[in-house]
Amino acid sequence: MVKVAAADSAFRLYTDGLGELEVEATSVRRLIAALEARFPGLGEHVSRRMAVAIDGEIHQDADDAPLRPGAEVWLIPKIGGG
Amino acid sequence: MSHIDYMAPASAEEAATALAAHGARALGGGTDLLVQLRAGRLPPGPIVDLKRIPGAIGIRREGGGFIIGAATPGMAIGENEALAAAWPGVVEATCLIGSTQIQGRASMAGNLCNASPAADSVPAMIAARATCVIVGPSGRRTIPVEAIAVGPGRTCLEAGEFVLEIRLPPRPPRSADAYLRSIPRTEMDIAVVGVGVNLTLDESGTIAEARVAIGAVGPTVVIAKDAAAALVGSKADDAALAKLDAAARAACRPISDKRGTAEFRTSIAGVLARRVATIAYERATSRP
Amino acid sequence: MSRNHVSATVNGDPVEFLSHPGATLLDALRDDLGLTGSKEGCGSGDCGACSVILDGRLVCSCLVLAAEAQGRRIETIEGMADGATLHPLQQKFLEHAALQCGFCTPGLLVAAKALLEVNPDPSESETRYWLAGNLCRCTGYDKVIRAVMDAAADMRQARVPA
Amino acid sequence: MSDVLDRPETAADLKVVGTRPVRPDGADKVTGRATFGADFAMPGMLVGKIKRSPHAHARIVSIDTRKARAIPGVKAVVTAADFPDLASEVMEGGESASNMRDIALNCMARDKALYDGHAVAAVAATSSAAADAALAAIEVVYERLPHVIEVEAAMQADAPLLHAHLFTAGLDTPPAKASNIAARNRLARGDVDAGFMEADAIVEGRYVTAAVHQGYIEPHATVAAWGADGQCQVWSSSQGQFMVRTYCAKVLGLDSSAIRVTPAEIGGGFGGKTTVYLEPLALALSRQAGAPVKMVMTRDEVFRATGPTSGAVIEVKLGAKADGTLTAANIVLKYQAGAFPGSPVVPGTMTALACYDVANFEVTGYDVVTNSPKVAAYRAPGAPISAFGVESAMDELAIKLGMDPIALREKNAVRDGVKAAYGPTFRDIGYVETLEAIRDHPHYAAPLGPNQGRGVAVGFWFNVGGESTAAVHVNEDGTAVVVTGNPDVGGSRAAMAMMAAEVLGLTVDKVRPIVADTAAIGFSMLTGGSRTTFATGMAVTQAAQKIVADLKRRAASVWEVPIDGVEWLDGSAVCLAPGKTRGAAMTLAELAATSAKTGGPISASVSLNAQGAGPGFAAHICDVEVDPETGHVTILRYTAAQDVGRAIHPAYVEGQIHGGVAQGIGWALNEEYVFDADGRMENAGFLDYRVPVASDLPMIEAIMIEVANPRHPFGAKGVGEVPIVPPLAAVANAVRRAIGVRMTELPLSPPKIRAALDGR
Repeated sequence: MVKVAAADSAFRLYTDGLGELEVEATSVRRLIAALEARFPGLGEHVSRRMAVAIDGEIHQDADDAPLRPGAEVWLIPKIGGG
Repeated sequence: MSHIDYMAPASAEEAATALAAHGARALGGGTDLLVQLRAGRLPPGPIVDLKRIPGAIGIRREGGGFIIGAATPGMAIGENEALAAAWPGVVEATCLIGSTQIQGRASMAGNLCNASPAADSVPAMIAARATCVIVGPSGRRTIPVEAIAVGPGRTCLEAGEFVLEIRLPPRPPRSADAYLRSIPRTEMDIAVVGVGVNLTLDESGTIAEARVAIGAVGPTVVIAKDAAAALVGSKADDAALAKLDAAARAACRPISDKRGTAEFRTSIAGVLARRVATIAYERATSRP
Repeated sequence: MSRNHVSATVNGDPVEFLSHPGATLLDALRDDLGLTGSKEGCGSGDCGACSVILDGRLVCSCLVLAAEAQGRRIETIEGMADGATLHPLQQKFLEHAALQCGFCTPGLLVAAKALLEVNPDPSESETRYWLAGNLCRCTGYDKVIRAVMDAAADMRQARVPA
Repeated sequence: MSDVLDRPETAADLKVVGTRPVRPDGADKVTGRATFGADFAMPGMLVGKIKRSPHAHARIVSIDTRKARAIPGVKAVVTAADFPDLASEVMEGGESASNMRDIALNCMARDKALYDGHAVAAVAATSSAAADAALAAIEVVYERLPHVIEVEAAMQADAPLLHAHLFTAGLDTPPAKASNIAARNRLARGDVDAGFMEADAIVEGRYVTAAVHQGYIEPHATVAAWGADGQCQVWSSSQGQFMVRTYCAKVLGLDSSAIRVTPAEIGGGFGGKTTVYLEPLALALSRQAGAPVKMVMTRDEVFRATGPTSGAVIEVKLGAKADGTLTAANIVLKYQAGAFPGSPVVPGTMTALACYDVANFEVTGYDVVTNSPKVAAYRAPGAPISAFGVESAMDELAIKLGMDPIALREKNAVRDGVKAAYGPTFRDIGYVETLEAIRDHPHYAAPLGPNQGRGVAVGFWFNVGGESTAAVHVNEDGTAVVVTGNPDVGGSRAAMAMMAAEVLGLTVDKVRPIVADTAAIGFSMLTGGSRTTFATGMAVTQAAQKIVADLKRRAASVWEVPIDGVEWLDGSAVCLAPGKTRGAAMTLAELAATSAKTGGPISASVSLNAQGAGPGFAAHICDVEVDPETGHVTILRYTAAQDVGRAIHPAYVEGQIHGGVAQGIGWALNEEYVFDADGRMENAGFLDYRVPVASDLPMIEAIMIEVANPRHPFGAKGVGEVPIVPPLAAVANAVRRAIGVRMTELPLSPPKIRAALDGR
């Protein structure tokens, strides 16, 4: 199990207002699939628009990134820059 | 900037003939003209370069005064020690026009004939009672500097006429001038307000004669007679400066635009008038 | 719509070109003479990227008509180094990391050279005001000013003519 | 990634990283030889120019190009009809999501012109004069529409609508009516009302920033050639040649393989060159004309039709206990997006409280379309704007509580283990160190004179990694070439060469770094977001490490010892294995000279998607003097401390800090877009759009704090974005302390300050 949370309001539009979830996943890819299965459209949204912060470290488009049990996973909008 | 013919006549008379052609423009330093042509603010037309006319570039003395060729760049004006000693306000105003690069080209006559109410050198020249020699198809005439601009971007020059030289009168004893402007940055801006003051003291150090000219507070440079009167008879003391401040503000008829509000321009005109008068007074007292 | 034949001296070499009506000296340098070191950042004399020295005076070449160059002496960034030997200002710009993107650099160097020709020992304030017509958006001017003053110090030491 | 170093070297081990060599492209740039966008030419090249809308908002009724086409020398005229009408498609083109339909419509208006300067047609001709004549001869019939530019006016229900089918995203219930509010986003934690109940002091303010331009000195420029076989070449100045390729392919409906983009030297970008304006038009013109087309923007066009970043309104309410502990924050951000959705309000909301550990907060952001040029990224996009509001409010709070402003920030500072306002838990951050650095700096204790004030502000940026490719080739003489796909905006070639030299054991002058075209190196995201030294540097380092592994293998085979019996030391393979070759060494040059006998050329390439860019923090001190009569602000002294991870080339890190601070000061004091009543930009030039000049600024002291980033082989963090975040408020806070009046609207131009003084 990993704890998945998002501070951004867009996430909650898919989750009936839930800001935190527990998901069984060992990688970002599986996390996205699990989110999609539970809240149709959310996995796609996360895949396209969100970065995944795993234990405080921001990953963008990193589907292979492993998730240790109990990892803190935050979904945040993708970051660009100047 | 297409369809422009260029010519560089070798005499003032040839230049006058060339400038009589429809749409012809006189080129001195070109720092306003080229920008306006490029921006399409002026219709294309023949360009008559004045710089090859004898005397168009250079400063010479005559009868105690100075004759400054129309295309003399600001940098050369700043380098002339005698001119800077006699007319520090005119020189500092001229040297404030644009960057070092602009100073390498821009002239007092160009600054004058561009007829911007914000031109830096013009209030200083008007305060100094400078005149200019105009050459045209019907000969030469000399008029005060303040007669040139008749509105923003408009001059009294007739077709074929151009300013050949600017004349500064001899500097009397106990007399000096100064110029200050307000700009948002420290350099590279057009004056939001500019004030030129020229003072002559009597032997007791009392101001006997004063002239105050304010730029960018009306369609043309404003000659603030009441402001000058506030100084006359004083030693530029606080009371006189307060009267000057109020009179300078009262003389302003500014607009609000992208460079400053009318309110700001008016209040700054008073502040600068005080500061400029103080500088001019200090300069005058240090001159025997 | 006539074209003017112009003969001038650029970096000590005689050049000739036909100036297009309305063309600026900057256009002539870049398009006719292939000297693209002078840059156009604004075309209105406000950025200094096109700085050249014209008969000893620092000017914006975007505000000079090409036709005006007839018989004049022009110095550009391309003439600043002596063959493969960089001018002390160029060397100091490199040592001080006084450039980031490098676009304003030729204009700044030409302007700084003109400064040191008239003032071999400029103060920081004099340097800043002299170079106020050369916009740089990358460096905040800090290292540029240091490089110019350091080059001036070295040149005074070595008595290198600017 | 098995052969990859994943721990930072300790500083003592490093021979090249951390030194200040002359940059490899330096000589070309000080002699005028470097080729920027407008310096490139091709035989037979035409001049391309753009006709732009003079109206802020207008329906395009018709465009008649017949007269223009008839002008001698005119070879091509294009309008939106010459481009595919794209469907809405959000894609990851460069870095963050972009809607390709919007990018295409921004390049060339279709149906409606949405801002003054919006392109409506383009021409190519044999001369500039013919192109000008053609522009004048194109007849466009407009039906003018009411326009709206100010952000709060655009949010009103009765505001003129830019897009009839734009419905606010992010609302709890989908809206029934179209609006200029493209999206609302919200970050929240805890119980804000309860937090304010706990507070002993509350400050509230409404802050306003003006739209400002990135202000790069080099105008956009490109040369495009469409070959008779459909193969296209583009030379252009941008922050990413692959971005240009992707966007051109999409806008023109081409295969990426049909387009080869060669990056010119880039004369500044700061985020403003992360999209396309000219390249698709030049390609379309070239296709029609059958000749190469060069397009170079004028400065007027740069201001009217590219950049800027958002003008914004920031509402801030902060609550704190008497000891300074923040209890609650409520922040509303309203950002102009320009003509199409996509302001940087999302990063604005995420960064607003990133420096603070606060239990209860709500940050709401609105992305609002307006009749002004579509905003482009600008250095830490969105962050300086929200920081201006929050850091001004923090200063007010410090005054209200009678606390030192640095102490107030230290009291509430995020540290390792603290959950960021935007979610994740911070680690390996150096924020408190930056606060300590300015607190203990002599600047902070230096006396101030009359009319002088000292301001403090802090800032944050995430920094990003992303996709990069690098190749390292060892030459036959033992020197090396480093190839990357990232344009060098501020000296990154030097950093790339240094990292490769460090790993290979070469001196930096033996490594030549090259920025390659899109056909010569693998995909790389654009140079932006402070990612190049981090992400592309990681690729370079890993490629060099692959080379070292290969060299060790080759040496081992020569010595006939196991690979683990060979070490790489100072540019040589050294045999540590027992036997007669023990202690033998082979230099890189020796190995290179005999490479044919050991397997052929020595070369390695690494493509990666770098993760774990460490966030950046900065703390700034600014001293000002205000002329109480004229309202002029003089910046007297400036000190900027920043956590940089590890400075690869410290001089260029300092340069990034200097440049960001200078841009922030310009934003604070004088820069702004000014529109007239018709919505036309009034100050589209460097005369009246006032970027700082040399005489406006003091020396800027840059203090580099090095808290290494464990995810980068040398500990680097991005450094370019953060320094622009604090200055807006640092200047405003200094002005507040100088004059006793809180200035809430940027820029702090003399008329505004004088008016505030008059009202004091």
